[in-house]
Amino acid sequence: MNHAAGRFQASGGTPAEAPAAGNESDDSNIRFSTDPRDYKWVADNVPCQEACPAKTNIPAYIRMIAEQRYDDSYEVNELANVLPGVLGRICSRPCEDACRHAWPGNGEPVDICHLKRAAADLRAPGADPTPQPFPATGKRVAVIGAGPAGIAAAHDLAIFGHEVTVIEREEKPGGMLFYGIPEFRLPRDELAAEIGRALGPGVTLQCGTAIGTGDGETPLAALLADYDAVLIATGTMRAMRLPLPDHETEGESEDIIRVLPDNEYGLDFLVELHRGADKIVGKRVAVIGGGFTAMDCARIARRMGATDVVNHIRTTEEFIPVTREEIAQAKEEGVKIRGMRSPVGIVTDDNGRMTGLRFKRNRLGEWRAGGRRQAIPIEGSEFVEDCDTVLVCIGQETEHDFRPDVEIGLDRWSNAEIDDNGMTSREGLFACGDYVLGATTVIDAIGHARRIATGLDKWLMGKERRRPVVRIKPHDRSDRERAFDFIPRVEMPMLSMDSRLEELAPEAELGFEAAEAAEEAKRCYLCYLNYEINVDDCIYCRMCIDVAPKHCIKLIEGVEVTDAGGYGELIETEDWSKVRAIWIDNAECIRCGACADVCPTNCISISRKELIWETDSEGFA
Amino acid sequence: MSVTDIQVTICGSAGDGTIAAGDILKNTMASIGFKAIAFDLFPAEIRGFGKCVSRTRISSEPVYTLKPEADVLISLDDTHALAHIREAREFGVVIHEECPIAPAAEGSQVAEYIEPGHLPYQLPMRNMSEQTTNSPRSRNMVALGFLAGLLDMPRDAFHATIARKFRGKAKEVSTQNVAAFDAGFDAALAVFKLDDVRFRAPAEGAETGAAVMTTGNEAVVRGCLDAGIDSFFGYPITPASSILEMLAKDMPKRGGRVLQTEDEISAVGATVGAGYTGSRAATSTSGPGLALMTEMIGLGVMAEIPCVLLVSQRGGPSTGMPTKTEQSDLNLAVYGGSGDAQRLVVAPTNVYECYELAGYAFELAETFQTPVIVLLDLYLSNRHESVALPDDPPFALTAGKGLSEHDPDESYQRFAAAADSISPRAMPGEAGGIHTITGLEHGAEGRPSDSADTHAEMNRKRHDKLRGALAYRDLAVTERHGDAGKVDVGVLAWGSTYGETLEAMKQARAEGIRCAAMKVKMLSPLPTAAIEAFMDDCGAVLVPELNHEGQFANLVMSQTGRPVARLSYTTGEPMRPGDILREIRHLAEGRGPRVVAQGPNAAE
Amino acid sequence: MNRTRYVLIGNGAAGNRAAELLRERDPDGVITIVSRGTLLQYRRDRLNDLFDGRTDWRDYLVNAPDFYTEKGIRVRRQSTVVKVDADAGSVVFANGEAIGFDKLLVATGGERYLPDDLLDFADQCHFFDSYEEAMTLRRALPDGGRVLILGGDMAAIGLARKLREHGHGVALVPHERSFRPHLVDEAAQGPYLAALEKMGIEVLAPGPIDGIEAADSGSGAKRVRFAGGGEATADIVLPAYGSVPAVDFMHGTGVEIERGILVGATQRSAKENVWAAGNACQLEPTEKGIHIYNRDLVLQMGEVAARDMIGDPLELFEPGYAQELALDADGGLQSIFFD
Amino acid sequence: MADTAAQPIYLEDRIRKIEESGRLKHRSKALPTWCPGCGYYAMTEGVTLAVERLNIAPKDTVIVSGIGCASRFPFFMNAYGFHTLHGRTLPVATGVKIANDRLTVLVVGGDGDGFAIGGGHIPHAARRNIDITYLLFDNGIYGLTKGQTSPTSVVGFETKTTPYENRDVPLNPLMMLLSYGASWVGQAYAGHPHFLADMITDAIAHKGFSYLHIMSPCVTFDKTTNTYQNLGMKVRPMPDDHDPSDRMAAMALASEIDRPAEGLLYREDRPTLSDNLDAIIREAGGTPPPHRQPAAAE
Repeated sequence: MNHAAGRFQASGGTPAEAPAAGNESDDSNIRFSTDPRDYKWVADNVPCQEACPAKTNIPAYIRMIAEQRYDDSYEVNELANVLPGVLGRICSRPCEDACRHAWPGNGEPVDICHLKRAAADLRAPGADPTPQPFPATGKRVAVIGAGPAGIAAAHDLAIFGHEVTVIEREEKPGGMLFYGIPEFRLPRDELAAEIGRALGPGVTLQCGTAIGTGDGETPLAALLADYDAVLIATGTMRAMRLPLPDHETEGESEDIIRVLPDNEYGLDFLVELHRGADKIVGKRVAVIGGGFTAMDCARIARRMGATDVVNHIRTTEEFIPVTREEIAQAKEEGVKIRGMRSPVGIVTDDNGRMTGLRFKRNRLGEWRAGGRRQAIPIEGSEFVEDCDTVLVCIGQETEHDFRPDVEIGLDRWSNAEIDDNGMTSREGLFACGDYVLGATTVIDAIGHARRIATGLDKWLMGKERRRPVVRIKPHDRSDRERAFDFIPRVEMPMLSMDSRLEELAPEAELGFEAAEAAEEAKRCYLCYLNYEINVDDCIYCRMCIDVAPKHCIKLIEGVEVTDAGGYGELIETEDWSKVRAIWIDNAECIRCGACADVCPTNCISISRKELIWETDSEGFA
Repeated sequence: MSVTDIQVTICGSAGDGTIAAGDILKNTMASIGFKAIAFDLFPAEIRGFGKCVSRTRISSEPVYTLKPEADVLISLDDTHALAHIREAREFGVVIHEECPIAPAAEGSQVAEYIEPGHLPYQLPMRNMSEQTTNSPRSRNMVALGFLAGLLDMPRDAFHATIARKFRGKAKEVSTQNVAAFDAGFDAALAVFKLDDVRFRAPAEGAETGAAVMTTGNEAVVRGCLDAGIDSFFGYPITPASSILEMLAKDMPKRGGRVLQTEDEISAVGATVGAGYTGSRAATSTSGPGLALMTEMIGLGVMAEIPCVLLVSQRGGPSTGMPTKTEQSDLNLAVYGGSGDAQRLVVAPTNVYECYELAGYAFELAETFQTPVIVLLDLYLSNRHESVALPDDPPFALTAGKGLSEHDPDESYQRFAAAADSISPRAMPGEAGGIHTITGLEHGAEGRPSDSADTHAEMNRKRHDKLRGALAYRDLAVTERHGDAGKVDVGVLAWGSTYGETLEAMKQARAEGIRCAAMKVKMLSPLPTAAIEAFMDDCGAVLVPELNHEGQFANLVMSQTGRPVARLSYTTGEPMRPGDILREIRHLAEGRGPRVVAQGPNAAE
Repeated sequence: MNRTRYVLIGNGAAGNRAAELLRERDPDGVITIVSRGTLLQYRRDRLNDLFDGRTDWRDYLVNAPDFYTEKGIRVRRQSTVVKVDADAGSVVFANGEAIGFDKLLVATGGERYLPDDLLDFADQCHFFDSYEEAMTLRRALPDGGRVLILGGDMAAIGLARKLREHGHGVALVPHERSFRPHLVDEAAQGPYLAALEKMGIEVLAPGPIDGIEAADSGSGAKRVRFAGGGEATADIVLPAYGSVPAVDFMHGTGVEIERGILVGATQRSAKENVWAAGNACQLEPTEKGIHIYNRDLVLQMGEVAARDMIGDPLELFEPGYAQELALDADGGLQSIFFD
Repeated sequence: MADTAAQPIYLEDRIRKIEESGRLKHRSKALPTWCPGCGYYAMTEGVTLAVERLNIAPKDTVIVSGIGCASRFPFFMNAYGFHTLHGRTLPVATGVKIANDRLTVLVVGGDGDGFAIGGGHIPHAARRNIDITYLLFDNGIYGLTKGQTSPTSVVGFETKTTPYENRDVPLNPLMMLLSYGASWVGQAYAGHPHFLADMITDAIAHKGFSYLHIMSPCVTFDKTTNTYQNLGMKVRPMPDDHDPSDRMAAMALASEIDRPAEGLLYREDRPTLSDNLDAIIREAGGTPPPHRQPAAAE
C-alpha cells in the first residue's frame, strides 16, 4: 500500500499529525495496518467508534478535549461525521450505548455526544478544518436532497475532486435537520454554519429546485443525462399512516388523520412549522408515538402553551428509540408518557368535532429488532382519553413520486435497492441515506452517505481511493489516572424551565464550559490505547495482575480466533505448564495503565490503535 | 584342663609395632582354628609417641568379650606399659625389655613396678632384634617369638602369618621379621617354664583358615562392599575414620566413588542426595557428627529417602572421650531430630553382625525408603574377632519398589498410598516419574500441604511402613540365648555389651542360676512383641549398657510399660562381665531391681 | 617428707625377714628386695618334697604375693646387681638401670661352689639350688633312676634320703667338701660315710673327675670318668660341694670382704650405709672364719640388721655356733640341717 | 526488525511461538507463589529457556533448593526437584551429581541460604569443581521470613532484625567465589530476562562448577535499596576488554560493587569432581560404571 499517500492523508487532518502532546512528536514509528485482526481489534476494543455509523474516532477527539485541543477535536469529528456541531446536539448517540464506561460495573457512559458539541463550541472562532481535495477529476455528480446524507455525500465527493451539484426542493438546506428538528434542540445559525462549511469549495447548492416531471420541475432522467452520476438522498419525508381499526374502511385519500380537524401527522406539523406556517395546538395534546419526532412534537406543544401533553406509546419508555436525556427533558417540561396502549379510533361529538381518542390496552410481547418489544392488544380493554389535538408520529417512509420517469428496484419496504457501491438498478443512479435505509437517524444517514460516496467514487474512477486502515503508534503512557474512573458523568447545564417554555427558539441545553468538558473528557477510557504484553520479555511475574483493577489480565493458554480473523474468548488456565502468555484482556481493560507502571521488565507496551481513513488519489492497487 | 583361654596384652608406643604384633598373634591363632577376640587401643593423637595397646583373647571355646585381666603382658615401651602393669593377672607373665637404649632413670622401668604376683621375663629384645635384623625395629617380633616360645605356640603358623602380613613388601622384610621372631622363640625355649600360662592345641575339628580376624569397622566395610555400595561421603572422626579410610581405598576398585566432605552436615547431605538419586550411599560418623546430621536425617525421613549412616559411638557428651567406648548415643540415633521422625536403627552386637547389618542396611533403606542408622560403638568398631565372612554375600543388590510398580495409566504420585504404606520410588533420570520432594509436609504427589488430614495420614504412613522391617527377609532382629523357658533372670542387651552379657550369663548358669539373655539388633522400630515375650519368661530383667541414663532401659520400659533393672555406667571401657554377673546374682536372690549407675568398683 | 630408701639385695630368709621388720618399724620407708630369680621367696630347704608330688611352685612360697602388696614391699626379680656405689647410694642392674638407696642390706646368701675340674662339664650336670633346677632334675630322673652325687653337701644328702625313700638308686663320690656346711676333715669322714651307706647310699671311692659325658645316645644317662681310672654311670649327676658367699659384686664398694662381707655386731659393714646378713656376711671376730648359719640364725641376722638400719640396734647377740655333725646311737647322721 | 515502529503483537502468533519454543514442557502445573514481580520469575523463565536451548530433557534435570524464597523453585519446574534444608543445597546436589553424571544439576538459593547458614559449603563445591550450576539469587534480604537482614544487606539497611540499621559490612560473593576457585563465575540481573537466560544457558553448558550471581530486588520487603529502579541504574554491561580468563581482572570487577557488571567474569576449564573420582577409580584398577556416565561418555 502506498504509505506516502496514507501519511499524506493522515497529515490531511487526522489526529495522527495534528499538533500533539510529546508522545506524538515522533512520527517515525507509526504503522498502518490492514490486517483483519487489527480491524477486529478496533471493532472489539473501541466500541463507541464501532457503534458510530460514521466511525467517528471518539477516543481521539475526547482526549483532545482533555488536552484543550478543541480545533483538533472538532477536526477529528468533522472528518468522520461532517457536522460535529449538529451531531453534538441531536445525535442519537449509539456510541454512548456501546461506551465501555457503560458496561456492567463501569458506571455511566461518557457524554460522547455533548463533548462533540463542546469541541464545536469551544474551538477558536472560524478555525474551520481545511481539507485538501484530490486533484479535480472533471466528473460531475448530482446529489438530490440536501439533508444529512446529501450534505455528507456531497462533502466527500467534492474532496474526491468531483464537481458536485446539490439539488434541494426546499428553500433551505438541511432536510430534516432544518425542517424536522425544533430550534430549541438545534439552533439554526449553528446548522447553517456547519452546512455552509460542509458544502464548501467544489459544491454547488441549488435550493428550491424540485425533481419531477411536473411544471418547473427537473426530470431525473435529465439529470442522469447531464451528470456522470446522480445520487438520490431524499430520505423519508412521508409520514406513516396510523392504522385505526375503527376507521379501516376509509381509503388512503380519506385518512381520518388528514381529514379531521385537530388531527395531524407530527412530521407535517413540524415541516410546516419550520417553513414558517402559523401552527397552534389545543390545551390537551395527544401525541401518538415515542420517537424523536414524537418527543419534539410534545415538547413544542408545551412551548405553544398546551398544558396537558401526553405521549401515548404502545409499549413502555424503556423500549422507545430516543435518548434517556430526551425523555428526561421532556418530562421535566411536563410531558406525560403513557404506555401500553394503542389507539383504535377517534372519538367525535355530535357535530363531528374530535373530543378524544379510544385506546386498547396492550401487553408486552416478543422482542423485536433494535431492542424493541411487540405490543399485543388486549381484547375488550378499550378506553377513551379526551384531547383537543392529536399529533401522530409513528414513523416515516420514502416517497418515490419525484421520479415517475425513472424506474429503480425497491426492497420489500419499498426502499431503494443498491449494490456495494450504492448504485441502484439504474446505471449511474446511486442512492444513500434513509432513501435506502428507511427512516433512521442523522448519524446513520451520514455514515451511509459517506460509504456510498466512496463507492460512487470507486465506480467513477474504477478504483478504490479511500479505505479504512488501522493506524498504530507507540504510546508511552496511559494518559489516565485510575481516579478518572470515578468521576461522575457531568450533567448538561440546561436553560431554566420557565424561560425554556416561553418560546420555541431558545436552546434548552446550554453546552459544557471548558472545565466541564475537560472533566467529562477525563472519563473516557481512551479505548484506542492498546495495552499489550510483549511475551518475549514477560517473566510471568504477575505483578501486573497484582495491581489490575479487575480481572483484566489473564493467564491464558490460548485464544479463540474468529472467522472474522479477530480474537474471541481468551482461554484462561491455572496450569503453569499451559500458561502460554499473560495477556491483557482488552475487553476488560479500562486503560488505567497500572500494569505498565509496575512491570519489572517493561514488557507492557501501549500503542494507539485507531481506525482512520486512508486515501490515495491514485487509488489502491 | 584342656581349654585354652589366653589373653595377651601388648603395650607399646606408636611405631613399636605393637598393633602389628597383636595382628600377627590374633591372625595366627584364628588361622589355626582358635576363637579370638581383640581390641586395640590407639593413641588419641596418632603418631607423636602415643600409647598403643593390643589386647587379644585366644580361646578354644567361643568367647564374646575380652577378659578384664591379661595372662601375658608384653611391654614394648615401659613408659606406656607402666600404667597397664596391673592388667596382668596374679602369676601372669610380664615380658619386658632388658636393655633400654640409655641407662634408664629410676622409676622409668616396668621392672620396678612389676607386681609381686607377676612372673617377670626380662628379655634383651633390642639386642636380639639388632643381632638378627640390624635394626631395633623388630623388637615386636622378638617379643612375639618369645611369647610363642614360652607358650609352645606353633612356630610355622606364625611364619605363615608374618609372610602374609608382609606380602607385597620387599622379601627381606618378611624374612627379617621371621628371623627376629625365631630369635625370641628360641630364647623362650631356653628359659624354665613355670608352666603356669597354659596353651593347648585347638580342639580337634576346629576348622582352620576360614576365620579371619576382623574388626567391626572392617566388617562394616566388607558389608558395604558386598552390598554394592556406590557412593560414600565421610568426614574423619574417631572411631569411625577407619571406615572412611578403608572405603576410600577399596570402593574405587569396584567403581565406587568416595568423597571426604567439608563436614558431617555435608557428608550426610551428599548421602541423602545420592540416595535420592538411586545410588547406594552411606556416610559414617560418631556421636558428635550424628548430632550434626540429625537435621538431614529428618529430611530423609520426611522425603522418604534411602540412605545409610554408619555410626560408631564414643564417650560423650560433646567431644567427650574420643578414644573411649560408650553406648550413650542411643537416644540420638533413635529419637534425634525434630518432629516424629522415626527411622530404622540397627545395632550389631558382634563383628559378624557389623558385616550383616551394614549390608542389610542398604536393602532396608531402599525397601522402606528411609535413613538407616547402623549403630556401633568404639569397642565394636575397633575390636577384632575371628569371623568367617561368607564368600557369597546374602545381600540383594537392588531392593524396594521402583517406578515400574506404579500403574502407568495413573499419573505418578511419589507418595501414593499403599497397603504397606510404601510408595513406588522414581529416581532422577527416569521418564514418567518426575516429581519434587520436600522437607515440608506434603500430599501424595509431593506438593507441600499443611492440611490436618494430610499431616496425620503422612505421619501414619511414615511410621507404619517401618513395621515391615521387623520381619525383613531372614534378618533376625532379636536372639535369645541361655536357658529356655522360664528363667530367674533375663538379661536384655544391645550392641557391644551383649558380649559381656553372654560371658556373665555363662558364669551365672555355671553357678546354677537359671538365666537367659536376649540381644536386640533393631532399636527402631523396637521389636516390642519379642521383647515382651522374653520378659514373660523372666523373673527379673536386667539391662546392662554403657551409658549413664540407661537409655536402652528407658526405651524398653517406655515401649513395654514394664520395669527393668538397670546396670548403666560410663567408664569409657567395655562393661565388665563381673558387674553384670553381680547384678544377675542380686536379682537371682530375688532382691528387687536396683539401679546401678556408678562405676564397677563402687558397685559393691 | 623424706622417705628412707631401703634396698635389700637377696630374696632369701635374711632379706625377707629384714624387709618385714623394716616395714613394721618404718611404715613410710621405701623397701625394695632385689632378686636374680623369677619367684618370690620360697623354701629352698623344702624342695625335697617335689619328690612327694608337690610340684607346684606356689606351694613353696613363704608368702602369697599380696603379702608384699599389702606390706608395700617391692620385689625386683630377674634383676642382677652388677655394681654398688655405697657413697653415691646407688645400685646398678645388668640392664643399666640404677636405683638409689639410703641403706643397703646385702643378703645374697651363698652361691654354688663348683670345683675347677667340673667347670667344663656343668652342662652335663643337674643341680638342686633353685626350684627351677630341682624341677629340671626331677623331670630328668626316671622312675627308679640312679643319681650320682659328687661331693655331697647336707642339702644333697637330704635329697638322697628322699630319693631313697622313692626307690631311687643313689651313689656318692666323697670329697673334702662333703657334708658342708659342716666342716669334716677327709680323714674324719669315715664314720659319716658309713652312716650314708647305712642309709642305702652307695659310697664310691673318692678321686678327681676326669670327665662327664652322655652315657649312650637317647637314654640321657651320664657317664662319669675318674682320673684314677674307672667310671660310673647314672641318670643324674649332681655336683654338691656347698656354697660360698655371693658377694663378688661388692668388691670395690668399700666394704671389707674376707670370705663374706665383714660385719660388726649389728651386721653393719665397714660402710655405714651398708649392712650384710646371712651367708653373705662374715661375723667378726672369726676364728678361722668358720661359720655355720642355719635358718634361725639367718633370720636373726636379718632382724638385727634391720633394727640397726632403722637406728634401734639390739644389744649384741651371741651367734649360737651350731654343733658339729654327729652320729646317734645307732649310727644315724645328726645335723641341724636335717629338719 | 530493527525499526522502532511498534510491531503489532498478534497473540496467536506469540502463543504459537512459545509453543514452538518447547520451554513450557519444563514447567510444572503449579502456579508459582512468589510475590508478583519477584525476580525469581525471571530466573524460572531463564532456566526453562536454558534447558530447552541445551536440549536437556526434564527427566534428566534435577533442581535442588534450600530454604528461602527459592525453596519452592523446583515445584514450579517440570523436573526432578529436591527441596532440601536451609543452607544444604550444595551437599545434596553434590550427592546427586556424584550418583549420576547424566543428570543436569541446578542449585537455586538466595543470599541467606548460600552465604549465611550455607556459607561453609560453597568453597568446597567450588574447589572440587563439581559439575553443577549454582544460581544464587541475591536480593540482600531474607524474604521468606518476611524481611530480615542478610549477609549481603548493605550497611545502614533497616530491617526487622536491624531496627537500628545494619552495621555489618556485606560480604562480596563474587570475590569469594573467585578466590574459592570456582571455574565459572558470572553475574546477571533479574530485570534483564533475556541476558539472564543467556547467562544461565552458558552456566549450565559450562563443564564444572558454575556460579551465577543474580541480582534482584525483593519487591515486597525492600522498597528502598535493591529496587528494580535502583538496580536498573546500577548495573552495567561487561566491559568489552574484560578477559574472562584473567582471575585478577575478574576480582577487580567484582570489587566494583557500586557498578556491578553483567556478564561472565571468569572461566577456566579443569577436571570436574566426577572426572577426578573416575580417574581415581581407574588408578585403583576399577571401571567407572556406565550407568552414571554422561551419555556422551558411553
